[in-house]
Amino acid sequence: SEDQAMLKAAVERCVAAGGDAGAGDLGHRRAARATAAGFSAASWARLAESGVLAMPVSAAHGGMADDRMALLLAMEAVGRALVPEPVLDVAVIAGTLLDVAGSPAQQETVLVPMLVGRLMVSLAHAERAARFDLGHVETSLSQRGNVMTIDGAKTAVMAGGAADRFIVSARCNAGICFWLVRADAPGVERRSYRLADGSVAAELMLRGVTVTHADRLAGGLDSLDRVVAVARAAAAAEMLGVMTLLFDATLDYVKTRVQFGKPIGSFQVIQHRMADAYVLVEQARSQVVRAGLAPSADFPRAAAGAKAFVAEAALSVAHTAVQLHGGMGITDELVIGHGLKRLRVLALTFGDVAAAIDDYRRAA
Amino acid sequence: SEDQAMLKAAVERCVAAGGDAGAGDLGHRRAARATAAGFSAASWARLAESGVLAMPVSAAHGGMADDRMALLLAMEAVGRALVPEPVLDVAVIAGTLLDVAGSPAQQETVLVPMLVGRLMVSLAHAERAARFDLGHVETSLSQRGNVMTIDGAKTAVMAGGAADRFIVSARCNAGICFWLVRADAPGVERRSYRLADGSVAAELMLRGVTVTHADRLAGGLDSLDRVVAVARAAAAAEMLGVMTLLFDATLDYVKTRVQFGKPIGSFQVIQHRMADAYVLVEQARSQVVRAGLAPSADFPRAAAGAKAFVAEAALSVAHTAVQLHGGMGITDELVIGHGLKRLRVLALTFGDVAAAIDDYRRAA
Amino acid sequence: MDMTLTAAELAFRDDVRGFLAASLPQHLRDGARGTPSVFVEPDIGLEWQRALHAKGWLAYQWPTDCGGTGWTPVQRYLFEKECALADAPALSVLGLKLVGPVIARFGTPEQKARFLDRILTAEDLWCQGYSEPGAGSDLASLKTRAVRDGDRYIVNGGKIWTTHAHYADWMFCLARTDPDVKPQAGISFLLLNMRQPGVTVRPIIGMAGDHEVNQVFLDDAVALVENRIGDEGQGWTIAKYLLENERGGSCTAPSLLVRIERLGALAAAQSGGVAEDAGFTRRLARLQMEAEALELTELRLLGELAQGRPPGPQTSLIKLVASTMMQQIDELTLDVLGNDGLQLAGERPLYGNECPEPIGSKAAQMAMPTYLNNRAWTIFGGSNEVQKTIIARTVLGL
Amino acid sequence: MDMTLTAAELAFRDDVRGFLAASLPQHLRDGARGTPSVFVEPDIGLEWQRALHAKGWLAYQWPTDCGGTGWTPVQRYLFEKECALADAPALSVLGLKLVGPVIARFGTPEQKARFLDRILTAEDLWCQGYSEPGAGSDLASLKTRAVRDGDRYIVNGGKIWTTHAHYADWMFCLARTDPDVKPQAGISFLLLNMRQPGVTVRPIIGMAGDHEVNQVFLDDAVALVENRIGDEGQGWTIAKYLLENERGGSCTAPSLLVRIERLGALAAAQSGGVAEDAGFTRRLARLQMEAEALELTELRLLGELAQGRPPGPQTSLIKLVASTMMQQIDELTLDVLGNDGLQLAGERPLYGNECPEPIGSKAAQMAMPTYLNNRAWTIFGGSNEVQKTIIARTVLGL
Repeated sequence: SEDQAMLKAAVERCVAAGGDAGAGDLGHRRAARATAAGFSAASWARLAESGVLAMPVSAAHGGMADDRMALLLAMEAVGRALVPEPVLDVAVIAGTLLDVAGSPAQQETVLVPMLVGRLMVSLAHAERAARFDLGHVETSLSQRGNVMTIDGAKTAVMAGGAADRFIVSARCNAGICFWLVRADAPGVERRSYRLADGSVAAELMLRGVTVTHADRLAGGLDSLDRVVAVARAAAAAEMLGVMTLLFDATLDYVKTRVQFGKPIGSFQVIQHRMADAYVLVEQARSQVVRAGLAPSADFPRAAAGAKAFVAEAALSVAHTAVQLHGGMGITDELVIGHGLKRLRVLALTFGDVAAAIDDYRRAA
Repeated sequence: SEDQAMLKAAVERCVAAGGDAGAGDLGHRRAARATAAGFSAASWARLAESGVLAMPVSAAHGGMADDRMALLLAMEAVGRALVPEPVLDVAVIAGTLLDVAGSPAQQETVLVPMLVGRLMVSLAHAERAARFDLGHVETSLSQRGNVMTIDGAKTAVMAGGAADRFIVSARCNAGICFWLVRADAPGVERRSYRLADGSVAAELMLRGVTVTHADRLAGGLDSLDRVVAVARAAAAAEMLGVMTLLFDATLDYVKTRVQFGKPIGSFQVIQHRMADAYVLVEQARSQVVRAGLAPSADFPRAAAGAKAFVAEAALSVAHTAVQLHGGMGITDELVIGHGLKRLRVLALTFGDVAAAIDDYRRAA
Repeated sequence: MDMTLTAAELAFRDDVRGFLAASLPQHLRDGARGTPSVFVEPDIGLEWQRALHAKGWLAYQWPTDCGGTGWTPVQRYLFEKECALADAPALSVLGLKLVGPVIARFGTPEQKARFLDRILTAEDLWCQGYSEPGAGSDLASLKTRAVRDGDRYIVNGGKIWTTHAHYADWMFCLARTDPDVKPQAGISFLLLNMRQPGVTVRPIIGMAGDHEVNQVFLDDAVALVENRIGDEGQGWTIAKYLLENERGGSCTAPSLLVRIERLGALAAAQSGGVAEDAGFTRRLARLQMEAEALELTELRLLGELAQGRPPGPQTSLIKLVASTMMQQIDELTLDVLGNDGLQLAGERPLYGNECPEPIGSKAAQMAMPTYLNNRAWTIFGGSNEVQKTIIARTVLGL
Repeated sequence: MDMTLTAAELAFRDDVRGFLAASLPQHLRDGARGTPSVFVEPDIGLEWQRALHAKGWLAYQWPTDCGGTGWTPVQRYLFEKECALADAPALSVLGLKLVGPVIARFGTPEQKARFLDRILTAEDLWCQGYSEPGAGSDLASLKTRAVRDGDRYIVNGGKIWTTHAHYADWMFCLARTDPDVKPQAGISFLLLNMRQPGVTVRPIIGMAGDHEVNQVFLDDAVALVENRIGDEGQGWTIAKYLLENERGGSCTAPSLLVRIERLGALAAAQSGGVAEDAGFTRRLARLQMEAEALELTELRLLGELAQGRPPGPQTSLIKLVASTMMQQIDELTLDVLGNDGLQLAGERPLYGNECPEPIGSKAAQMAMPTYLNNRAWTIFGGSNEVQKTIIARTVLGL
């Protein structure tokens, strides 16, 4: 729709203001990655001002959660610009979870500050023993008298290096619940580490971390399903953006790079390989549109399918982009390598391709 | 070795005498397939005289079972000539089973006549409910007084259309045993049907078929393992022969077929596709050699691996051959289609690719 | 994509379902399921065509002023999806989808009056004379000559891969009317009566044993000048229009999705746990994801057509994906069926009383001939290699 | 392929095992496992090279009269297999495998005396000056000029993708000594001292953050005529010999098989049942079958080498299969590791005291940088596209 087009343009302007990787300007990305947090606070503030961070949440909090297609268009723009800021991990994932499962007080004190960029929140759910089983949580809550404490270990806490708050999943009598935990709370040991895309994730050791009833999110594991669906669709859209960036860059390159006396794009093998990549881009776009159009009941399945399909298609196109760029493709100097590394991280959003395919299948 | 080269040449002469499909002469194949049996009795007799049928069995019966490489070379020649006669199903499979598990009397009255081409024997082991689980046999033997009868149903009895005797697997107290059953025995209902390669297989309904102790093979299910290994290696070798036939025919074709003013083999995409096919042929040959060289203990695993690998490689090359031959490739007029159809049948020898891979894995 | 349907579209879909339930007899459904090819034999094909013509739905790919239904792209999509679900026999594309639209677009009023209605009534069956022994993918090099002789052309040469030439009353063909200009420029689009001495048809039997295509020899065959479509030398333009039409404007995803769904059911009906094997389930899921993507890609293209844009090179993408997927489904079907999938009956047709009892299941009996015949999908109508080159040149500008 | 070993070969294998057990210290094994590339840093590489030299096993790829071991192909194969099993650091191919054999084959007695021994003693480290910014796969178009000036050449131009140029004392390079003949004919093979003002090295950082390759600027750099290998204009012939040597004559299968075996163990160590997933187990089994086939393909080729035939275009097959498989193993490793596989530490080296504590496992820490660096396998040393063209032209005659 027209609003969506305008919105996309707005997002593009906003993300471009932070250096347009799409135009091959990696300066912003490099500078952002060089920081301890792995992203630029200034750009994060700009994203907050532009309303991008609020897009995933409901209108009550200034968002447009009902217009799923708008979010996917925005995430595509985020991917196409190789935005280093944690839009997916913080705004989409933590934002949606707080929006659907947070208490009014939590939304007031945590979500709202997060949306304006004053507070960083990360979901701490994954555990190594779970692999990609979202229902497998060994971190547990124990109660002595009226003191509640959380013990356990979390891994792959995305954007966790700069988080002020964690949303920690823990097993209790009621099942699996989510708890807001301050990063500086006693008993929280954070170990930050770099991921392939230069972002900073964290592992958490939780030893007798005290929480109160006020820290508990209203919604339980079931509310995670909604988050997973939105996150997978958003990840698929961001991957689509990265994929089109790499495809276009490669198309330009093969038209200009001369070997054996002519542009390599005039070689039939290169032409057919680009045609194959083009087909993947078009098909991936259709999958993202499907996820955008799917009725709520079918959305989790559509999102799982879109994420699995786009992840495989995008990685295939990225490998083609590296190969056709030759030596330049394997350096850190082009968007190609940065895009490939970002895709690797996005492809594991709430499970790998096999996990998404199995969810897609079972939901059918 | 030199003997092996001589032997291979002998087999080639012998099979070529029945019309050399390798040279594109499908006359013999067509004529043979037109018969009710699906093969030429004259060629079968010639194969018997030349000693090809005896190759799989032990020296005691005039064979050379110890020289596995010789058998594989011969089977490669059989494949390359697209021999329509059931060398694999009768000589290799039934022959090996009778050789390793048959009683002296059975070898005298059944194996020897079979080797000289006077008697056709087929293994009736597969059952639909088993899929490819070789240990799954529902056909059962029951005993009343001293009368033993077999009841059950068999499918995919290869070359079963012309069989005079069946080797029927049946479950009894002792486990799974093999029994020699006359095709014209009361209670045996044979339904013949054509397979993709034009051969004639059969389904059997067995209703109270009477057998005696003299009909029972000495060896049980364990003796089938040896047969399976030899059959898989032999099938891999025959597939290699078919594969090289199709590859060479396609290489000739792309050098001579002119489109857009030049031989299609001068187009880079065709060149690279042929290079890919060449790699598959060379790798497939290495797998067959491995199976030939493997020490006995490792042979079942090597044979499973060779068969799985060659089956996938050969079908890939066959699809390339069809595609590059264009319209001609999908007709019944070239060796291409005949080769593809033969490969489809060979690829399921004692299980499909997945079954062979799983056996290969578990044997590791 | 029920997700996108309006109330009116849902109502239309129910109309179609109702009509199919009432007017598509079981023996036609059996005939369709017993046909290992996209081309059905006239015995079942024409009966179904007449039923659709009576309903007024036959010419849905034609402009309204030639008897078209004026359906929206979504309606065409829904119609074809419901037909696939109901096992309706495929309509012969030769007259309805290939030459019909060409006559409607380029034909004179006389030609329209002379030919179009007889296509709908099936009084005329058609075949396509494009490929020649020396000119497969390379159409521009065709050798068949048409020499002007008063109000007629004398045509010499030959055509190959001519589907259903053994049934056809007419052939639309490309012939060289001017050997002295550059290849594409000297070609004209002629309608040629098959019922004449100068035309000889030789059957070509396919790998599966089916007689579907032929070689056609033209020795002093006659085509009337009044049956030339467009001007002399305009043949190449018309041929390209026809090829893009052939590739575009109808939906391949629905039938792919139907096949994928049935393959899942077929696997569940097999012993040995193939339906639970992760190797199988993920291959099937990947096919379904790809087909669902194609469904939307096709709807996006139909949307453009609705806005009056010609099919164009985009259709190469659909041809490429659909033909590749079709073959992947065929192969996966064989893998699922195991030994039963090896059967290949020699009898034809594989429906009616002459059809032999299948081994295991009807699906098993159809799997191998379908797989073998469908190898043609990536070859005819422009091979995959040609499609990729079209995409690279015209879409990507390489 | 223990299956084919004679008693003598088994004894030799035990010798090698004994030597590795005694002379390959743990810190070198750790260094090798902590190197996400085929090129190891000199700190560990040279220590191992000296140990092998002391044992007399270093020059096993050289002719005996130049210090070669005279091993049979099977011995070379066994040696490399045992080294791979023991995590021995990879030997730098630049001196030992690339320029060494060239000097041994084409060099003058003076040149052999001057350079060969210092390669073995590691007094001289080498780099390769083939590719140029404008000439990657298309070597013949190289622009670097060498102008004769008395007993020296003045070299101007530049090279790129120059591995370990930042460590090298010498560069063997291709330069155009005659611009007036057809491209291949005007090229000479020069040895150029890196320690001179005319040579400038610019680091190029790879996707994974490793500094392995460089761009080298040559501004009036000097190469002595006495350090030209072969005649003027013979450079192309020598370059081809070197490239075929690079691709052939050593075994890639052993290290592939070691990686595949370890990947199976790694999967078994993961939670979540990936090791039992049919999708994983069959992918791994297929890789193993392919590697076992490659092992025999390599032995077949080594057998031909032993009979004195040159490596030839057959080596393109091995390069093609091995590089593709290496990348498939990298990708499957990432799939197995899940989230742990996403870590990419910025610190280098990934061994010793500066190496950060890995997340999950050491294998997980190495997986991503290895995957990223190994994308170069299908690009450098002749891209896969170039290898396929070589096979098509020279092996298949297309």
